[in-house]
Amino acid sequence: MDFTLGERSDIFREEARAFLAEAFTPEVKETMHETGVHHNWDFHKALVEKGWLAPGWPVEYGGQGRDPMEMLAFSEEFQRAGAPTYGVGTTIMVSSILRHLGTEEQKQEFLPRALRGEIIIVLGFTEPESGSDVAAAQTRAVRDGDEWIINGQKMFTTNAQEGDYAFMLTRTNPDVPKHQGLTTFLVPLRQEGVEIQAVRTLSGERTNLTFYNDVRVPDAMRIGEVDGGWDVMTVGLTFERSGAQGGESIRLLEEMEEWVLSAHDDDGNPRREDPDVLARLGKAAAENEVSSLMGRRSAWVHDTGGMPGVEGSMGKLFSSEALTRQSGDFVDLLGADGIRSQGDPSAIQGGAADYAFRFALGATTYGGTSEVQRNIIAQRGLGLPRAK
Amino acid sequence: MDFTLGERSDIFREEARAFLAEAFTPEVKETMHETGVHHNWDFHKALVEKGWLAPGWPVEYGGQGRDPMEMLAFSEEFQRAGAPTYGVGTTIMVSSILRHLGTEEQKQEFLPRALRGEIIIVLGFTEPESGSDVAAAQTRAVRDGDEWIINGQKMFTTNAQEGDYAFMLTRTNPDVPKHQGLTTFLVPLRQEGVEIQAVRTLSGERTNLTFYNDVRVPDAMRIGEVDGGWDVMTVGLTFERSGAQGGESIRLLEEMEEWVLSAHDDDGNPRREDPDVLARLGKAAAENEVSSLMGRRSAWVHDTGGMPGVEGSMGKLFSSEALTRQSGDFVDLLGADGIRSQGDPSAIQGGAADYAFRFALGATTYGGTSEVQRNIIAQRGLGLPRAK
Amino acid sequence: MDLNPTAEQDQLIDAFSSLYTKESSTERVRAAEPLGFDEELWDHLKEIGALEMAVDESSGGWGATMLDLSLVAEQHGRALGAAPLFESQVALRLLARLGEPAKELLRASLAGEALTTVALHGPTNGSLKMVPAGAIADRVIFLDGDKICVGGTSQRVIIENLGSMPVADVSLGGDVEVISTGAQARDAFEMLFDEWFLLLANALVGIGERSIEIGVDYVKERKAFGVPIGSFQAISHGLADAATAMDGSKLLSREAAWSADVMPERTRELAALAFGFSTESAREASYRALHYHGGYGFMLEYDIQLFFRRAKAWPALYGEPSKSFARAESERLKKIESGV
Amino acid sequence: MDLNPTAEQDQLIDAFSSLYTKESSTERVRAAEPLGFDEELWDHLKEIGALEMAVDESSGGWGATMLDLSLVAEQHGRALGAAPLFESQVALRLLARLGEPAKELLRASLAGEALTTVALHGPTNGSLKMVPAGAIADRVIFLDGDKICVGGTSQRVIIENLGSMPVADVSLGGDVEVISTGAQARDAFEMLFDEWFLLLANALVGIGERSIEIGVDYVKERKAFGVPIGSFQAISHGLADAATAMDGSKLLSREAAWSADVMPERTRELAALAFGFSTESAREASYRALHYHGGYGFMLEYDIQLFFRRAKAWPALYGEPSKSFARAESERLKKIESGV
Repeated sequence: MDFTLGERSDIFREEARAFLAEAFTPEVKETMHETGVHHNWDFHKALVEKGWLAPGWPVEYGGQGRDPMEMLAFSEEFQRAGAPTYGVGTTIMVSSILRHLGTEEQKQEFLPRALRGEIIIVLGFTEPESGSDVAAAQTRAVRDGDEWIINGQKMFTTNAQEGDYAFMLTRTNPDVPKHQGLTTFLVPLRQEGVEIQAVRTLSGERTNLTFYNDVRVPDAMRIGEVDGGWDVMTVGLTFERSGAQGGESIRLLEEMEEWVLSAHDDDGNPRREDPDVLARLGKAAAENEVSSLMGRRSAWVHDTGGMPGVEGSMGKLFSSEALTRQSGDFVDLLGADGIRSQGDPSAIQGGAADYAFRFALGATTYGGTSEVQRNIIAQRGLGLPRAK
Repeated sequence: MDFTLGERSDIFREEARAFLAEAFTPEVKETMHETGVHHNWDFHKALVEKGWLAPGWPVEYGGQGRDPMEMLAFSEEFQRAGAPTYGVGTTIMVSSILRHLGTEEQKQEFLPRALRGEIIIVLGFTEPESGSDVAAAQTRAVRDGDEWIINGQKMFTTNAQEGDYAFMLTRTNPDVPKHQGLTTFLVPLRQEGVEIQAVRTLSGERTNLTFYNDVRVPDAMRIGEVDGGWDVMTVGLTFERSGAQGGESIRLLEEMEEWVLSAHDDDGNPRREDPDVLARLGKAAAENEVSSLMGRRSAWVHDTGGMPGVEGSMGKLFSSEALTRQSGDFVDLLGADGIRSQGDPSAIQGGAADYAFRFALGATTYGGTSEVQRNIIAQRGLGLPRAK
Repeated sequence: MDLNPTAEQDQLIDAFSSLYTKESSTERVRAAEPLGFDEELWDHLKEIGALEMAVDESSGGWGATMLDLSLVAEQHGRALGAAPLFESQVALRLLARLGEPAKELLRASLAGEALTTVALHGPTNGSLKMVPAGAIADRVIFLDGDKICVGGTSQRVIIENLGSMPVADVSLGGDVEVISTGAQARDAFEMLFDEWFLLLANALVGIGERSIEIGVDYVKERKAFGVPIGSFQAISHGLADAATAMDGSKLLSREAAWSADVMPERTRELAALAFGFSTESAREASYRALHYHGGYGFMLEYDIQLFFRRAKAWPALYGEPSKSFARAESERLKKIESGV
Repeated sequence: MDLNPTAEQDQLIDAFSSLYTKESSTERVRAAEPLGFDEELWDHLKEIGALEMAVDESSGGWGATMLDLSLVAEQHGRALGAAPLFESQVALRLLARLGEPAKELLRASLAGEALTTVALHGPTNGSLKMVPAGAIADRVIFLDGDKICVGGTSQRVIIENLGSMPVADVSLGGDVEVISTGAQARDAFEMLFDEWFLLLANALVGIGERSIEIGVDYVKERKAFGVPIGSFQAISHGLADAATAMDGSKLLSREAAWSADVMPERTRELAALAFGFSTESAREASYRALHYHGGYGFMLEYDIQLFFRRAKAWPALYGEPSKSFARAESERLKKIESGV
């Protein structure tokens, strides 16, 4: 048994840290906070220069052939820093799907542009009426010669305002069971008929509601077979689970530990001498170590040729629920000061607890709710029968 | 709005307290603890002398015509004392069913004997293969002229070893939907073919597994219609929910409060000055007040002509889950001393926390598991749709 | 025992409920953010007598009971009222208790000439932190050791906060006046806490119950896998637990308020218990309801987040629930020792 | 990174697993109650080298790593082994660390002439409370201020306890001997706690995982309303959460044990974290599994209660989980301050 990630990973981690120290500038952070957009073109360009949009990809596709352990170290550092990687994340995820399921023409057209940082691809799975039940998508695509005409709405199309394409799940056959009538497309966003409406989240992030009115897409932009969209999604949803877990929690605990070292209670006693305070921070430390180990385990499963399905669900469930618990507890621990908002100059440690408390509400939902993860763990992990 | 139970209840409560101080002797407690039997004939006789087996019943049936508020005060005191009332409880519950659904002959034969304390009636609903799904009972009753022949097993037939009759749910028609083929009987226990096997619980209580092999019961002992047993059960299960809630929790907190007043931690500091200790006891106090109010509210609903269905489920769910939480927390709070068993001379406050911790495991199950209560609250209380 | 409001109490509830329906819709609550003060609502509240009701006739009011005030508080909570109702009411009652030295401030506060609030934490380094309604009040009452003082609020910093409440840090200037000292002052201020707990506890009942209603409505409508999501036990059981806790909160908070008028010897304990319990229950209820909204719960656009933020932030102005549970337990132990 | 045991580790696991299967069935565990000592099992454990493995060759053993000991501990936990394995092992390792003054006791303990255990709490009023294995040990090592002492156990009172473990309160007599003092003694004893945490944490992983297996098997078989109860989310989601936490416990407890051999600078923190986390997880796992047994979970006859009681009682010998979390956090803060 060995819990180290190996020397190559350690070296790559150091490189990632050095990069972040330089490229993830206070200005980038400030812009992220102000706009709520977790994509930054300056930062993106800096990544491109390093060849780091997809360092895990083979060199011939524009990657660096990094192994899963190196990628884990890389991803841990980016998560821990809270760097703006939503845009690159969805772009590379869709590119991975293209690499595995796209036509030769699609690969040649999109992969080099994506890897050069010229295009951003966003996700168009969720709809106003379908979230966890993603296969219930109703956005229609109707064939018209060599083209398809798309009508519908997508929800949580994060970074649509920055994006060039949306990887979109559509219904092409409403007369068959829901999983059998779906088709996926790469839909150009900068065209007539696409409307993007900003949506704000509780933690200040910007996402979008996107509308598609008679949007035309050439059949060449179809990914996978007609009515074979669910197979594409199955691959896609697997890529969605990242290895690294719990970056937000790690940052939060670092802030709290910095706070406790100099904090005093109303009677002037150092908070760090209060066993209750220590126990609450310590419990978070245990949870964070577990989240981190779960992320590493997924990477290791992947590295050894497996598919971290149940393991990925456990990591996602555990780390997001832990963040929910911890952030609520730390807001409490700070007493009346805990509710000073991130952004208010008086906020303790920049309002880290308040921010995490808000952010956690999304963490237990996106990428599959906690309830969906529990279903997966119960059925695939424990072999329990599916509910009727 | 008025939260008092009224003067009559206050007076009756005082009488109940005086009675308990006298009749619930250390010897009775000791016997209860040693045998695990929550029925005591001496105590039972003392109750009979007071006319208190069913003080809420009309005078003509042997009761005292006490109103629900008086009965609540009475039941609160008995619960709080932890008096051995399982036997009288089931006897009177079944007697209530007889009073409402029995034939005139049945009433005349059983009610006076029950109210004079001459017979104990126990419950025979649950079976080895059916618990929460009580209508799935498989114990067979087959007609044979004026008699029925019963074969099967019942589980958790508490006090069967003291009892004269079991109020039993049997299957009389296996060929119809399960709720439509049930019939209830009053089965004499002291006869050939009835076998009683003691079963011990985690908190030291004795209950029984009972076996019925070709047991004969006259048709005159049938309660309700043939195949109409579910109607009888519906009435029966409603009676099963008692008004008073949380007696065990109240006793536990009293013990913990007595403890904390003189306890010191390893460094010699009084535990009562530790805010964490105070907060944990205080939270239990809040929960106990809520349990008690929920019990009172059920009695009030009953008193004002309603049926406390959802309210009863809430009280049962809340008080049993609160006991589970509190007892686990108090065992922890006592540190290494918390695991000294009830009965060990060194145990703190007689091992109250250890006992409650074990007892709680049954509390969240008997009379309908917490899961069943949540279903009732969700569907009947909140109007949520039933799962498919 | 009678858990139904009396006819008079029903009238009172109806009157305020109508007012809140008109003047405190969630649109209005949103419009008042981030400061959290809706002056029009406040004017209506004053007009209907929300200040006068807090003190009795000898003090110029019309002497509602704590239970009456608490029933109104529940409506205020349900509507997330953006007005300094509770701080004003407890301040007025404190001033009334202090008698002569507080007479002029009581008059001015009651007349609406001075918006008077209270600080829940004593001064540290010459400053009162996180004063509720401090961002809009003219005067703030606070306890400094064993002195009850009143100060101005001109040197204040408005604090943006999770609950979008009009909170400020107030630096004390030269205009601080002592209006009571010694044991009397401490006792009077302790009672102020009891009363603030009662109002908050009942307001949290309103928040939690409304949250459950919103959540239940949502999960009955929202479908996934072909059925309303409320039919999944993963959701229905969470709501059942939350509804049970809110039901308990309501019973406990009303009993605590009732006790203030009928058996005040139990009020210190019950008020603190109710405050702690309602805080935990309302937070859980609003969290459950929000979470079951899926991604929509995380969007500013849906109302549930307003309830969720307020449920967390409002009681935090005092401190975490364990603090009030400890206060209640101290009170219980005192009684056990004195053999009451 | 490699989360699979090595071939040697697999052999070790298999060897002990076979032993426990034969010598620590739940029938045997029950037969050893209430004292909680199965002498035959203990003889087999000694025979297979469970004592020798704890210390290295220079001390007369065969020097297994902490990770090896922990993998065995997991099997011991799964089987609810009724033998003083951990106390003996950590006692031996402590004696080995202390060198010359402890040499004779180390020899005697290793040879099985003296069953030597450790006290987790220093003496109060001349008595050591709740000494694990105190009911069967000949000698007990304890820390008194900054002195490590050894005493006899003749004046002991066996304590009936929730976990049916061989625990005793031991009154110290005239035969107490000091074997180490000062900073060295304190450090050595701190390391004893680290090691006991590691073994317990991994044993709790065994208990929790076995509990889940028992629970899952039960809910797959048991039917209600015509379907296996494991198909209800009210049950399957509780088990999913518990299995997730146990999975985390296992990763964390193994990492902590691994660190002792490879990066000891992290062990104090990780051991305490693993102990606290495994305690909470194993308690929840065994509780869920027991509760989903319905009424049967409450009966002595079903095995799940054995796991439930041990999961609660075993770590309680030290104290509640918050105590070890606080210990870990102190260690973290020390490192932050020293800039490590």
